[in-house]
Amino acid sequence: MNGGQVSNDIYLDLQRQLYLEARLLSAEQYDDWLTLLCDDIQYEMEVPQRRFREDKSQSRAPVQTPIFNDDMASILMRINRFKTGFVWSENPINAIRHIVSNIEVFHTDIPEQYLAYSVIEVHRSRLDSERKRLTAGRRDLWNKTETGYKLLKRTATLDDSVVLDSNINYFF
Amino acid sequence: MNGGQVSNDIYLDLQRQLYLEARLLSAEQYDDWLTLLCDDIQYEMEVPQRRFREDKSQSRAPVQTPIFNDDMASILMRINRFKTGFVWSENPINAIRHIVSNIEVFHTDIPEQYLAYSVIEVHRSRLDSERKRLTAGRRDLWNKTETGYKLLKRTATLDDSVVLDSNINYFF
Amino acid sequence: MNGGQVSNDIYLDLQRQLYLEARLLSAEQYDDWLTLLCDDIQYEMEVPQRRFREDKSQSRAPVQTPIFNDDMASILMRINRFKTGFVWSENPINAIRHIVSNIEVFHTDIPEQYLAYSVIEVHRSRLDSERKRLTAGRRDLWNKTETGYKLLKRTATLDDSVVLDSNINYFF
Amino acid sequence: MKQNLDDLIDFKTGRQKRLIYSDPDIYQQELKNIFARCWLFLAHDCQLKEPGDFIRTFMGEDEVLVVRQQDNSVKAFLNTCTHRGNRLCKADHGNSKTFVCNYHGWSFSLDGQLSSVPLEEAAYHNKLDKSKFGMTEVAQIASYKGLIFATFDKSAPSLEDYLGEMKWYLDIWLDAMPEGTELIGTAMKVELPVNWKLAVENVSGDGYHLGWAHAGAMTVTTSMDLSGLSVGNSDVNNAEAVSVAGLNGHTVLAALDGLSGYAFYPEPEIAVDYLQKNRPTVIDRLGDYRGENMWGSQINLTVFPNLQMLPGLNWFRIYHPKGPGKFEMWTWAMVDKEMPDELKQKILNNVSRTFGPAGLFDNDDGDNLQAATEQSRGWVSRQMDVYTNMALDGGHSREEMPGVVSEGLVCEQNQRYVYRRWLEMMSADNWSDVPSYNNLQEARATEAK
Amino acid sequence: MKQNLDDLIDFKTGRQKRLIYSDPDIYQQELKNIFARCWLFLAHDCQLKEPGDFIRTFMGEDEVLVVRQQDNSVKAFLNTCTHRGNRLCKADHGNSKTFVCNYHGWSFSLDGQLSSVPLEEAAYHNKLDKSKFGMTEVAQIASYKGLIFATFDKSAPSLEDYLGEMKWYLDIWLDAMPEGTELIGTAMKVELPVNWKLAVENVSGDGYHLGWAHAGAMTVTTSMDLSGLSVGNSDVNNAEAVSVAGLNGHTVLAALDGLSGYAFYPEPEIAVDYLQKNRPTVIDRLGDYRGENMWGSQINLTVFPNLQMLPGLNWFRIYHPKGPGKFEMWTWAMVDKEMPDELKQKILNNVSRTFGPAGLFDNDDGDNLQAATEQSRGWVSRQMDVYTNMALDGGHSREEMPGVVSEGLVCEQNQRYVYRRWLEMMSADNWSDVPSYNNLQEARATEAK
Amino acid sequence: MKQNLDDLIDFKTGRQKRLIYSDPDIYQQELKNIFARCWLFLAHDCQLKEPGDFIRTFMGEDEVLVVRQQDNSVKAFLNTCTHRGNRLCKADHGNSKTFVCNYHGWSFSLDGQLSSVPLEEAAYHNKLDKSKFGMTEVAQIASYKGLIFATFDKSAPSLEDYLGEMKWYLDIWLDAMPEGTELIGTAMKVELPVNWKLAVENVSGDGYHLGWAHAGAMTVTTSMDLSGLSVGNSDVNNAEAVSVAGLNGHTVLAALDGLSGYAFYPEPEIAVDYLQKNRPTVIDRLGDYRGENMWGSQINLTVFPNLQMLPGLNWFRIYHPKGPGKFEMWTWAMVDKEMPDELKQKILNNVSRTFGPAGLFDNDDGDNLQAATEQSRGWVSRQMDVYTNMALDGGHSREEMPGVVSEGLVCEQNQRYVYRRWLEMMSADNWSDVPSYNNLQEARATEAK
Ligand code: FES
Ligand code: FES
Ligand code: FES
Ligand SMILES: [Fe+3]
Ligand SMILES: [Fe+3]
Ligand SMILES: [Fe+3]
Repeated sequence: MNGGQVSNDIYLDLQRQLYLEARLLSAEQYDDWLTLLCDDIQYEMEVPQRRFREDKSQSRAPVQTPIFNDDMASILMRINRFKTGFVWSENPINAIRHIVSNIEVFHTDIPEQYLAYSVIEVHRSRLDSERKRLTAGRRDLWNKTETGYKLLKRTATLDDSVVLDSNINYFF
Repeated sequence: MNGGQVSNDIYLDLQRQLYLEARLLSAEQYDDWLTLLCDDIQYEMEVPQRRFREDKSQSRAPVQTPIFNDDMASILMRINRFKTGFVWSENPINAIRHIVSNIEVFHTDIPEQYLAYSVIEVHRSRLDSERKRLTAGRRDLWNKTETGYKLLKRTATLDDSVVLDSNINYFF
Repeated sequence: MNGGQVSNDIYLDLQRQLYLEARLLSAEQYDDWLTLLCDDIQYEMEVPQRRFREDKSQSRAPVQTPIFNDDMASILMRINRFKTGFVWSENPINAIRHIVSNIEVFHTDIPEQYLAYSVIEVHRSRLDSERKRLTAGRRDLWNKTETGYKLLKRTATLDDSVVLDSNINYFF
Repeated sequence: MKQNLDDLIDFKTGRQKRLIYSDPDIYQQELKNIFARCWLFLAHDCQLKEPGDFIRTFMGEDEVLVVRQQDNSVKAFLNTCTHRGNRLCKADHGNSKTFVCNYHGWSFSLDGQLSSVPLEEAAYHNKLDKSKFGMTEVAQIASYKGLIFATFDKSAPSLEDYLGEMKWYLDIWLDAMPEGTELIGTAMKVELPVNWKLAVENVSGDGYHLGWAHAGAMTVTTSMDLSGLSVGNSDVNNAEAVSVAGLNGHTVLAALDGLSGYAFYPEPEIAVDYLQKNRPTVIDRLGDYRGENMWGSQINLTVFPNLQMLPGLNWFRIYHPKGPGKFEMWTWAMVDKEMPDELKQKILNNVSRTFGPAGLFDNDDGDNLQAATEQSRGWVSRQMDVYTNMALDGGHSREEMPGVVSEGLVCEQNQRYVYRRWLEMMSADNWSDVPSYNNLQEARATEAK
Repeated sequence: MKQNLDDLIDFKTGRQKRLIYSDPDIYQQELKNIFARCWLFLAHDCQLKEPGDFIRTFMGEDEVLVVRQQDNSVKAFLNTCTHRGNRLCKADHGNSKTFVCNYHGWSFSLDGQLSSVPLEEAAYHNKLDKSKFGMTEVAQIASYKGLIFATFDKSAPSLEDYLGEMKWYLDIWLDAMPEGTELIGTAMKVELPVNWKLAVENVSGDGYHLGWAHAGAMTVTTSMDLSGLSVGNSDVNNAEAVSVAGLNGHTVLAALDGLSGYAFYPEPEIAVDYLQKNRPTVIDRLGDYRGENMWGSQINLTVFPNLQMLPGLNWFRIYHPKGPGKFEMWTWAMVDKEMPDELKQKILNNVSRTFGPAGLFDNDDGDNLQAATEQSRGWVSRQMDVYTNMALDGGHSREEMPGVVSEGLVCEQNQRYVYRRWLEMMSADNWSDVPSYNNLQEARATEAK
Repeated sequence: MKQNLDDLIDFKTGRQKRLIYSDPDIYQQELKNIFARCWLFLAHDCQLKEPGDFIRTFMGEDEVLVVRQQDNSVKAFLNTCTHRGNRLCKADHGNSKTFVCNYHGWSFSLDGQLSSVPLEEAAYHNKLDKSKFGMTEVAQIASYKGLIFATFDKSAPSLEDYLGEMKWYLDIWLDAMPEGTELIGTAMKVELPVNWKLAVENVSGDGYHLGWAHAGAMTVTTSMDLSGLSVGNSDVNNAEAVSVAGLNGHTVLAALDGLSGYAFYPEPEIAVDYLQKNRPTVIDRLGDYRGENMWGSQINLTVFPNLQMLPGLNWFRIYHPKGPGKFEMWTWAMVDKEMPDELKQKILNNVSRTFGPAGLFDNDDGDNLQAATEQSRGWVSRQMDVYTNMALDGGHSREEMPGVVSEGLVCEQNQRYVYRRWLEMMSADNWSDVPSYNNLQEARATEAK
């Protein structure tokens, strides 16, 4: 899948793209964010499992449980929920910061489709002195189109077998 | 204000500049840091407010309270305080780390003036096992001069309606 | 030692190199990581000391205590310990994330040898809801070779006079 | 303590004193009188398929290892070594031949026996009586139609008696289809800064919050009517639903339409097909009433103190207390084994999307429950009361179903009974002091003759 | 508890036992005997301009909502729903027509009445007596010249009596100019790992630390003399300043030069102009002594237990305890309404720059107060004493001002009186056991006739 | 409390009740009866070379400053100002002429006297009796062959008596070479979420865990035999090693081969050379038995309650409790002064590599000890027991060495004696109730005559 290093130009294009995306998400500019997604987006995060290294068997977990297993329809459902104005837990805003680092970009087998690795930390300031932080790795596929780079697939790996926030009212 | 993407060269110039600046601040090399500032620098951070989204009225907060509202004179006042050697709380040093990420750079209406977004986390190791971390977004204006890029204006947004450290004896 | 800014190409080469290295370390791909090291690698981290600024005397600490003071032999010793399969504390895996930022690269006096600064945060998800995070600055020397960039020397500065994790079963 | 306990709860007026959500001594007594005494859910049969399969879980704050035995029975042990007390198993689930302690290598067989001890001869001079150092087993373990429970109390009533009439309702999910149920995927685990009772009361009887707290989620997910509950709590139809309590602290919320379980599926079609296709079978097994009116309906089942399951929405959840103001919540998707894979996958996705860590519904509840916990702490606040005093006039027995029944999903009867049971357990010195409410069942049984 | 309480504080020698800064039981009794009994500052009139304007704040650890009423009066309520105890309002300040609970949608009008309940008929069968479920109001609320206070104790004396002779000093700021004062900007909030009393004693009487702890800040900010206080604590001139206590636990530090309030402004000119221009007005209102000697001076005003204000430096601060070793500190800039905008902005900047989260002075205090808190915890350390035994020979009455007066800003008299009041409150079973020190005031009043 | 204390520990069967690792009241009594009563290690002579050299450390949770005096004696003080209780010195170590408090500038001389007070005349009117406000000194301080100890208890026996027969073993390191020992480098400090006793018992007597818990580290480091201990705990040779206890709670583990101290050095050659070259000297000083059999062997020395040193592996460690479930562990490399620099550097590296924050061995222990701490908290778990019941038949006196001696490194005798001492200290109202075990020593002394 990893088809080698991309040119500096493409590498920097995607650095900027991922930082832009983070800023849009932190600002809850969801309509702008949607313009960065392919219509057939796959947006995925699975529940991490704490299992022995030698435990290769899937027999006890044939199915993976998703935290996110979204397509455009379900992403829109999440965004439309925010737009109802009925999501009391996000009013006032819980100041949120999407912190992106460790960006790598590689060619894939498909021309103008790029594999991008990154690490994301989401920091939230909740009521009074409560703070929350979740850390995840991301593996993206980005397509280059006439209207810019679009996210085709994101597989995020959360580093938490127990999630330490009472909601994930945001995207990674 | 945002006049579009800058060239890779300028983008990388400012990446390096912001990382250099962070390293100088972490090392308390304030005299070197001052050489990166315009004489008419505006250095600003406001107290965040936790208000309802629908509350657009300013009538109850006509004035914004600054955490920083500094010009060169007041920045020098802060630095000169450190230089007195009387700031007992910073002796021994509280090992500090300025962690910068999410750098974006755009043209502005003014030639050779650039808009730079970034995220900064300040991590401090205080006495024994006490640790502190503050997270903020930054919106900078940098001027390109014969003597390199100089910071004209910084507007930092702290993600804390309650500040979780007993002092901010440093710059963001 | 700092011989000035490198070209954008070299700067980006080393950005990618450090991010790649971080991903390999987080994935425990130690054999791959070893291919990024010079045979005469020096890998160092010292115990931080909390001393008064004016205390320049070495007379009370003539010797620095290392947390890491490794050469290739001792690095291999650490990796071979993991490979024994007897390191119970790392089975199941403590999901780990090496988060790298603030990358700067400079020429040195030696051609094709580069000085790279960076900041690293290591985030670990331990059992159930336990999380750990250590923050350090790094000062690297990288050699450019026919087989890519190789790490010659790393000096990491941990920001903790008291280490807040019960083990450091990983590399910075 | 009994005396001041009585003043904490008033069953008749539906009053509770807030300090039950924050007081550390009350919490310690909960660990002793409730979590170390009641039957607690451990695992679903399907999680332990083969001998050696294990799950690491909790009973109260005590960490427990549940293990499938060679003879296919299941045993549960404190997950700690009897030598120096190390944790024995650090994996959340898996399969093992033995449990070997990381500290000195004591090895325990699947049945908890101490099977081998390093240097037994050289160091222990063969004087260690290994039979005395097996893993510490729970006092009783039993299972009901796929659900494995255990208790730390030898004197606890049988699981059958503990569940009592609640079994009649559990069967609507556990025994509706011939092959029964299974959990799919793995647990979604979330830590919440909330007192455990506030989460339990919510699911046990609080249909009232649905239209308001979840107004946003309902707006984007609802595909059909659920007993008239409407966005903004502007309307409800209590006629076609019931709240049931008086079942040894267990409770039920149930719509009676046989369909609304899939109300929050944007595209419920394939689930509805499944219901139609299989309803005859279910009627055969459960009779007309449960088969027609209840199977397929939105139902909230609460097994006191900390297990809750929602057929229809198809989630299955347990709460592990971690202090007066903290718990861990584990949620699974549970399905009928016979369901087609496509439906199972759809259900798994929907459970995650509605009640997982990023679930559209669950993400509405956390802040409310956390705030209620926080507002029970201040010196004045902790003296204050809270109320579940809706429809105090309700609560009768009905021919067609066991227990004390009130009309509708929006009715706080169930919470009152949960707190009455809480008080009974907290006040009792032992199980013989704890009243049982299975007589109704016996009565009905007698009539039946 | 009284007995061992007495041994915690020795007024005569100025001794305090360290465990008052760390002991959890003592802290709980502080919440009960001090914070649930005293008049506590809630808000400044100017923060609640229009009906519906509200502020979310704390009384002790209890969360309170302060609301401007339709009739322009102000009410304060526990910020919690009377149904299931959810937090009612999550915004720090704003304007609302009603307060609607996020959990089930109960709606409370500005006056705290439960105005509407979703499904009142369908679910409550109209049997809920809404009049009994209004928000819980504080026991008493009153305001003094723009400052709104409340107490949880019905039997507390009136605010006027509670403030007593302190009013004579408060007026130097609150009543100096015809239009009075206003807060500008919003609160700067900082959480400190410190026992609240250590912060209060510092501002109440500790002029002594200024020249040493703040040597760095003074060096770069000082533009004129403040009663001879010099960098490095090398000198002081106590003649032209006073420490005043004996005012029901309230205290005052005051320079008498009518100018030094702006000593820590690098460019005080425009402030000084303002003083000169308006001094005649102030003399008219407050008389010669306060107008000439005190208005414009650096003054520290402490209203027991947790409100402090510094005319001149112009900051206004309250401390909210969060445990024996933690509090939240809220700081505002307070100004005279008549001040020109340029001066107001200058003051706001200077307050932030000196006593805000990144304030040059405040950033010197945190570590000292935190360390004193930490050094009261060890088993040996907590048995140790600390002392405020400076100028034990001071403290007389003066013709020109009320209270017990000692010379100078550097004099620990005030701290001793704060701790005496603390002991009186902690030892009293109710307000009738708490001594009042307003007799001096009455005496003077009688003479006046 | 005594009564229920007795049931916590059973010396005969080697049983301990788990709540001693989690109960907060027991922990508070440990601070009082053990850490505020026993002799605790403060510093090594070499850390305080010149007058004014200081170390900041802890006795229990109390923070202490250890200072080299002008007359080269050493004093130790609570690291807190006698005025308002501020921390006096914030550096971990260094050299000072005086200790000046950051809060108000009180200045203390090296001997703890309050030497100067700012504004003593202007503010204190020269009425402050400075002689009464010196730093608070420990009750007793003494040193043994380079190790400085102190106690908060005036009535504690002398350090010599406290160490008693343990001195015979300490001398194997401290007095083997003419110039004695020194610490090199600075402390490696790690905070662990562990009860302090679990760490102490481990090093005091737990040779058993070595072959299993450290199997990975042993595999990659071992260069020679250590009394037959093998990876995987598959074998041991107890003949050539001893466990020694009964020494006022102090314990010893010792191989008797004179070499195995360097077993975990991949390249021990230069260490071995050093041993050979200097053994004659050591035999002169310590006699044949200690010189031949013990010097150079792997030895674990534990001085009750919290000091441990391992000649050979050459590390030196103290534990500072921070609560029932937390401590800070400080580790140094200790060497003979006469060692060649190359060997010293090699030792420093190896100590760091094996027992530092990233140490191959230490990194195996943390999780086990943390887990044992956690598994003592649940309501059921805390009632459970743990056992050190290996070789209960051992324990005799031997001609060649003092104390109660059992065969081998793998033998839990020492832990049983540590817990017996713990119980003796916890049960005693004062030192006169604490039994001493130095009679054996006196006996031998008498014979000698
Ligand atoms: S603690 Fe388990 S083998 Fe020793
Ligand atoms: S808790 Fe507020 S409406 Fe129910
Ligand atoms: S507290 Fe040390 S001088 Fe005042
Ligand atoms: Fe809900
Ligand atoms: Fe101050
Ligand atoms: Fe070990």
